[in-house]
Amino acid sequence: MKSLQIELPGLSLKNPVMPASGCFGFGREYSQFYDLSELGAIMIKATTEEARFGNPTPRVAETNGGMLNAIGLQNPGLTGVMENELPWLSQFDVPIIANVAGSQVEDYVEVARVISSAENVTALELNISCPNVKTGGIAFGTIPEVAKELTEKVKEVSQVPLYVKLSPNVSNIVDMAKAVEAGGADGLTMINTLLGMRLDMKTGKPVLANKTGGLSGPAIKPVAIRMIYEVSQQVDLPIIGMGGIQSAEDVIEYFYAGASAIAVGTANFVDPFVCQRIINELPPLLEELGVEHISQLTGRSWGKHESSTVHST
Amino acid sequence: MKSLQIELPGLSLKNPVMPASGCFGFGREYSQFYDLSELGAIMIKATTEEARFGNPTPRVAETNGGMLNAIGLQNPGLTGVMENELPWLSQFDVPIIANVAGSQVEDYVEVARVISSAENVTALELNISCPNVKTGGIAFGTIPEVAKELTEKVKEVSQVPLYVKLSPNVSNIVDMAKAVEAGGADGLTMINTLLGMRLDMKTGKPVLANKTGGLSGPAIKPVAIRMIYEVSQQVDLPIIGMGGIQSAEDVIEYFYAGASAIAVGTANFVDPFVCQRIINELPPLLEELGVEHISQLTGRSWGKHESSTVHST
Amino acid sequence: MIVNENMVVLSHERIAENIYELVLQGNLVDEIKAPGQFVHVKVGTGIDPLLRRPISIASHDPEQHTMTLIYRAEGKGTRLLTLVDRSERVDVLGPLGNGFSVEGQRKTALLIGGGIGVPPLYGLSRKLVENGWAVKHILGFQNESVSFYEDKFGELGLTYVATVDGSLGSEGFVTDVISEEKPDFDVFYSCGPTPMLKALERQLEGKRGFISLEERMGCGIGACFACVCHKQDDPEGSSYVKVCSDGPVFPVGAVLL
Amino acid sequence: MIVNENMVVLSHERIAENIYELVLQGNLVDEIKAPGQFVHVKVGTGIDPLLRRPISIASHDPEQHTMTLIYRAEGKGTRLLTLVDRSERVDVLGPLGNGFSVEGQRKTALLIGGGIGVPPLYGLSRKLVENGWAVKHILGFQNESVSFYEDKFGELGLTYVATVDGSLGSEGFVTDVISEEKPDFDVFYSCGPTPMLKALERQLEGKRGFISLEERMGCGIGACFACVCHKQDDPEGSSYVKVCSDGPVFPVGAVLL
Ligand SMILES: Cc1cc2nc3c(=O)[nH]c(=O)nc-3n(C[C@H](O)[C@H](O)[C@H](O)COP(=O)(O)OP(=O)(O)OC[C@H]3O[C@@H](n4cnc5c(N)ncnc54)[C@H](O)[C@@H]3O)c2cc1C
Ligand SMILES: Cc1cc2nc3c(=O)[nH]c(=O)nc-3n(C[C@H](O)[C@H](O)[C@H](O)COP(=O)(O)OP(=O)(O)OC[C@H]3O[C@@H](n4cnc5c(N)ncnc54)[C@H](O)[C@@H]3O)c2cc1C
Ligand SMILES: Cc1cc2nc3c(=O)[nH]c(=O)nc-3n(C[C@H](O)[C@H](O)[C@H](O)COP(=O)(O)O)c2cc1C
Ligand SMILES: Cc1cc2nc3c(=O)[nH]c(=O)nc-3n(C[C@H](O)[C@H](O)[C@H](O)COP(=O)(O)O)c2cc1C
Ligand code: FES
Ligand code: FES
Repeated sequence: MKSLQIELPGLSLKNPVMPASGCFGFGREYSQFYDLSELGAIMIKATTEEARFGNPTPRVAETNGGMLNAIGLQNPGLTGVMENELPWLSQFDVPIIANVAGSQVEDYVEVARVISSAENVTALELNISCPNVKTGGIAFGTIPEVAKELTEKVKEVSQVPLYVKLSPNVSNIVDMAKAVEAGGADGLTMINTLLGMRLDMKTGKPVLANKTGGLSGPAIKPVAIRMIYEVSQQVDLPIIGMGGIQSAEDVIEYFYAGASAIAVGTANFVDPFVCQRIINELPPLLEELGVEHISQLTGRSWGKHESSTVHST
Repeated sequence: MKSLQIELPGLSLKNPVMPASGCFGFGREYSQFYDLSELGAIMIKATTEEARFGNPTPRVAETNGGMLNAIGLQNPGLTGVMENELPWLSQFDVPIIANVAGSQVEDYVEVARVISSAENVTALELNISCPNVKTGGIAFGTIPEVAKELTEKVKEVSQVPLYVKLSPNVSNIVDMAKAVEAGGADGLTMINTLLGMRLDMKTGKPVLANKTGGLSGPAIKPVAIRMIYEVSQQVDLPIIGMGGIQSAEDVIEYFYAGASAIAVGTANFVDPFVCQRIINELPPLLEELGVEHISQLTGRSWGKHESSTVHST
Repeated sequence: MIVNENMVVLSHERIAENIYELVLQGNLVDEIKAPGQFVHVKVGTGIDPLLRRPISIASHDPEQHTMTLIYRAEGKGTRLLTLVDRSERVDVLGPLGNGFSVEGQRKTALLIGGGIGVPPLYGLSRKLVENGWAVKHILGFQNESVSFYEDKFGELGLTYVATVDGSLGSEGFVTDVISEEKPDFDVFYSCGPTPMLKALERQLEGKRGFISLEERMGCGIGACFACVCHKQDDPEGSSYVKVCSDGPVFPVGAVLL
Repeated sequence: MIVNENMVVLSHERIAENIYELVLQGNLVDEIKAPGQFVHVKVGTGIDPLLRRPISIASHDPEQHTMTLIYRAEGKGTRLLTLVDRSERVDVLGPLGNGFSVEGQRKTALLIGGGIGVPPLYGLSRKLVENGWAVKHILGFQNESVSFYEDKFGELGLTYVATVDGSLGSEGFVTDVISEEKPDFDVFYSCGPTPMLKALERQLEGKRGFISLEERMGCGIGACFACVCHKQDDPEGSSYVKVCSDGPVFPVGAVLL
């Protein structure tokens, strides 16, 4: 589908649709449902230096139009991902975006250095915004200076373009975006989850063992759209947008806001075929809207003209 | 209903249920549906020094599980409220909480000075968090130092206890709460709306004439619960909680989180009888839960014991 | 008095492409005061969709305690509404707003409707005829497939139809019909898209008339200030009207369109 | 293979207080491999509720392509599910997880179920009998009003019932029945609340057995890490099992409860 092909730093995308990190594991489960090569890219589960078990259960709770999660970055660790997951994924013709997480700068740097050397990892997503890890995490995602330095350090060692994933739990998202741009980021992904909580009617205690969790799903879409609208006008980096996307119409709204590609998270749990469905629904919808190429829609809400991706490739 | 009576600074509440500011006008319209004296209190629409027309329309848009509004603090101005609205409200046996707004310190101070002298205004709600006014507003709601100073200045002139309404659009809600506590606030109300946006499928432009708006409704409840949970453990002020409340169960969840009373906003638009309904549903629900008084539930999520209101009266 | 009632669905039919006619029965009908009032409909019981949908009362029958709504299935809410079956119930708040004033003097009225602005004019026309008025109608639609009620209006009085593509009646807009036919009348009543109302205001300058407006709504009863319009005599100022409670019907020239 | 199908409702009945029996027909049934597997049900079409609900396959009939789900109407989703009528369709993802292993050797099995843990044991019991096993059942319920299927289990083998208030069968828990009746068996199979499973693990120490676990789920297919449990041989470590895809059935002693 020519109308969907997009070039972003490190990413030659058949289409701008990819599963969001943590909502698709390392692809194995969803490969039962459709050929992963149909996807624009895959954002794999956050990888940390050591294997992590994550938080105690319950780890998820439902909310109105959304859900809370506190998985706690469970993952097989750098070695496990390098030796088992990435090689398995290499059977598919699809670029992998590795989500890099850690508790301190050194962790991030080490994971980025190693994982960016994997042959099918064509970009990194720096997860400075996970609300579910006690240590570190939070400062990286909320203090511009700290985010900038981490970006610089990771950029130094990364062999592939670096996207930084922004947290919505900040007073000024534009400051964060500018900071990581100054730090050398090649792109942005946004938004991560909003910090939320649900309490049990009977006990009065938090439903999640971790007490608080990250809010995702349709409920947060208006916040994500607003932030992408603000950031895309202030920074010169391509944005991969996410937050509550369920349909091709949602994708179009993200492009209007200023996104150059999008990711689908929570919706995969409701409909395992959602990414494939959206990819198929986009071309007819673009025709209806009378545009030849989806990138023409990027930033339409604030009057940006034509392909937003050129400048950034 | 003894089980619902609550004493808070400036507020002797028959019950802890009140309409949230801006979602109930000045009560006239809802008085067609039930006797306003049944309410715990009424938070009236934001009042500014001069009459304001507010933003152009469209001013509201629906989102998944919520709505966006950008009314822009339309109100008849201080004189209008003092001469027409408050006298009209005095026919009801219900305490009025006046929502005070402005663009600069002087406006806030003047409105607070005058309106706090009205005989049926028993508390003020300092609106430092309206996302829909271009000037001022934002800084007051996001910079602790600025919020503290405004609180001090308003506290000086107010003849009634002062509640400060916190914005959720901040990196650290506890810092904001502590700042206004240090500034002399008698209580907190939280949360105001999350800044959001919706774009029109056909035009690609924002649905709201103001472009961005405040997100309210069930979608934001998990964020409000989390913030009240955090703040109630860190500050010694009573909290009037709000955000997506639709039922008596929601009210209980807010008390568990740490609220001492609650306000209902958006739900009034869906069901004009919602406040009355909730007030009637609470006593049987409390019996089911086996508690004599609702205040016993305040802070149960983090293990706070018994009536939270004592210390604050 | 405004009431909130779960009204019974007596019939629910598709009468044109994406256009549905919903007949509801209940005591709410007893409260209807004038044609042009509207109701606020809650679709579904949950939070999806969250807000009520404003829909005009197309006509009502006091004896049978029934009222007819005609709506276009467009977005989330109205599309869901089409799934409601006979004998099910719909949560309705109303009647809301002030309708068209139909004073007793026997005169000639010109009713001009566009698209989903047509429905309330039907109840109005019936009322006017009942009061001894002579009525003429000009109905504008996109095309034939989305047109409805031409015949019913025809039974009440002279009825012109205009469609953008000429697939029914004359090709063009209601304003074209007026320029060509130059129908004479004492008062005009109109409901339709704002651009149409603006054009009419210019074209029928000086004529007495009433127009019904649309605005995005929150509460629908005057409390939230979502649906506010400037007045023409104070275009920049702080004076205003609320479409939901002061309107939706206003004398032509009162509101800044 | 896991499929996502809009299955047809053949029947939907209330069989006890807040307990419903839902019979669905579709090709998904052809994929069922073993008793104890479950499905992930989407209630309603919108975002309210958003997530699917995991429900065990109580039994299925390959010839008729039908399966039976038995669920308790509890919260938002299951209460909404009760409103689905005959001949309507339900969005089902499944079959999910690994069920109970029922090897061919003719032995005696003890099936122990608690509350909404009872349903999957019915399909299991039928399968065991079919394979020539002798089966005994111990069913625990809060009280008589929420009990179900005692008779059906009775037709398959000796069936003890215990209720917390003694309103049906003996008063107490399933563990009390075991201590009193000391039924002998070769393998036990259990499904129910975690506290019950814990108690059984202690009481039946050393016995071969299989238990079916419950955990809050996201995806239901092994991708989101929502339903993870520690292994007993590595209680603190990073090794784990996923209830949705590695389970919900595990050999007793494998998982840290
Ligand atoms: C006083 C009044 C009378 C009306 N009478 C009729 C009628 O008789 N028949 C008819 O078909 N339509 C009528 N409308 C328009 C009708 O309210 C909208 O078409 C409908 O609300 C759209 O909802 P949706 O679920 O289809 O769209 P969605 O896109 O799901 O709506 C999203 C939100 O925007 C609001 N909205 C969208 N379009 C409009 C609009 N044009 N006007 C006001 N709010 C809108 C909705 O109410 C909802 O809150 C009337 C509107 C008003 C204000
Ligand atoms: C493998 C498995 C098999 C199950 N089989 C059955 C069955 O056969 N019959 C039956 O009645 N119940 C069964 N359950 C429990 C059933 O999933 C819950 O009762 C149901 O999800 C509650 O949804 P709700 O809408 O009633 O409650 P809500 O409060 O609306 O649920 C909110 C969220 O919490 C989740 N949740 C709540 N309680 C549970 C629970 N006990 N286990 C897992 N998730 C929960 C829901 O799935 C939803 O995501 C099973 C659970 C699992 C994990
Ligand atoms: C269960 C779950 C696990 C997640 N894990 C990660 C993660 O490991 N790394 C990350 O950057 N984001 C993670 N996220 C956030 C998503 O990638 C995404 O940013 C967010 O959910 C918003 O998109 P959505 O509304 O489509 O889910 C996770 C989200 C969910 C629901
Ligand atoms: C239409 C509308 C107007 C509002 N106006 C005000 C206002 O004038 N002052 C204020 O402090 N909050 C205002 N709010 C915020 C509400 O008081 C409340 O804090 C917020 O809506 C969350 O509660 P809810 O989810 O129950 O609506 C407004 C909200 C809405 C929806
Ligand atoms: S819709 Fe609320 S004032 Fe008109
Ligand atoms: S529910 Fe997602 S891994 Fe088990």
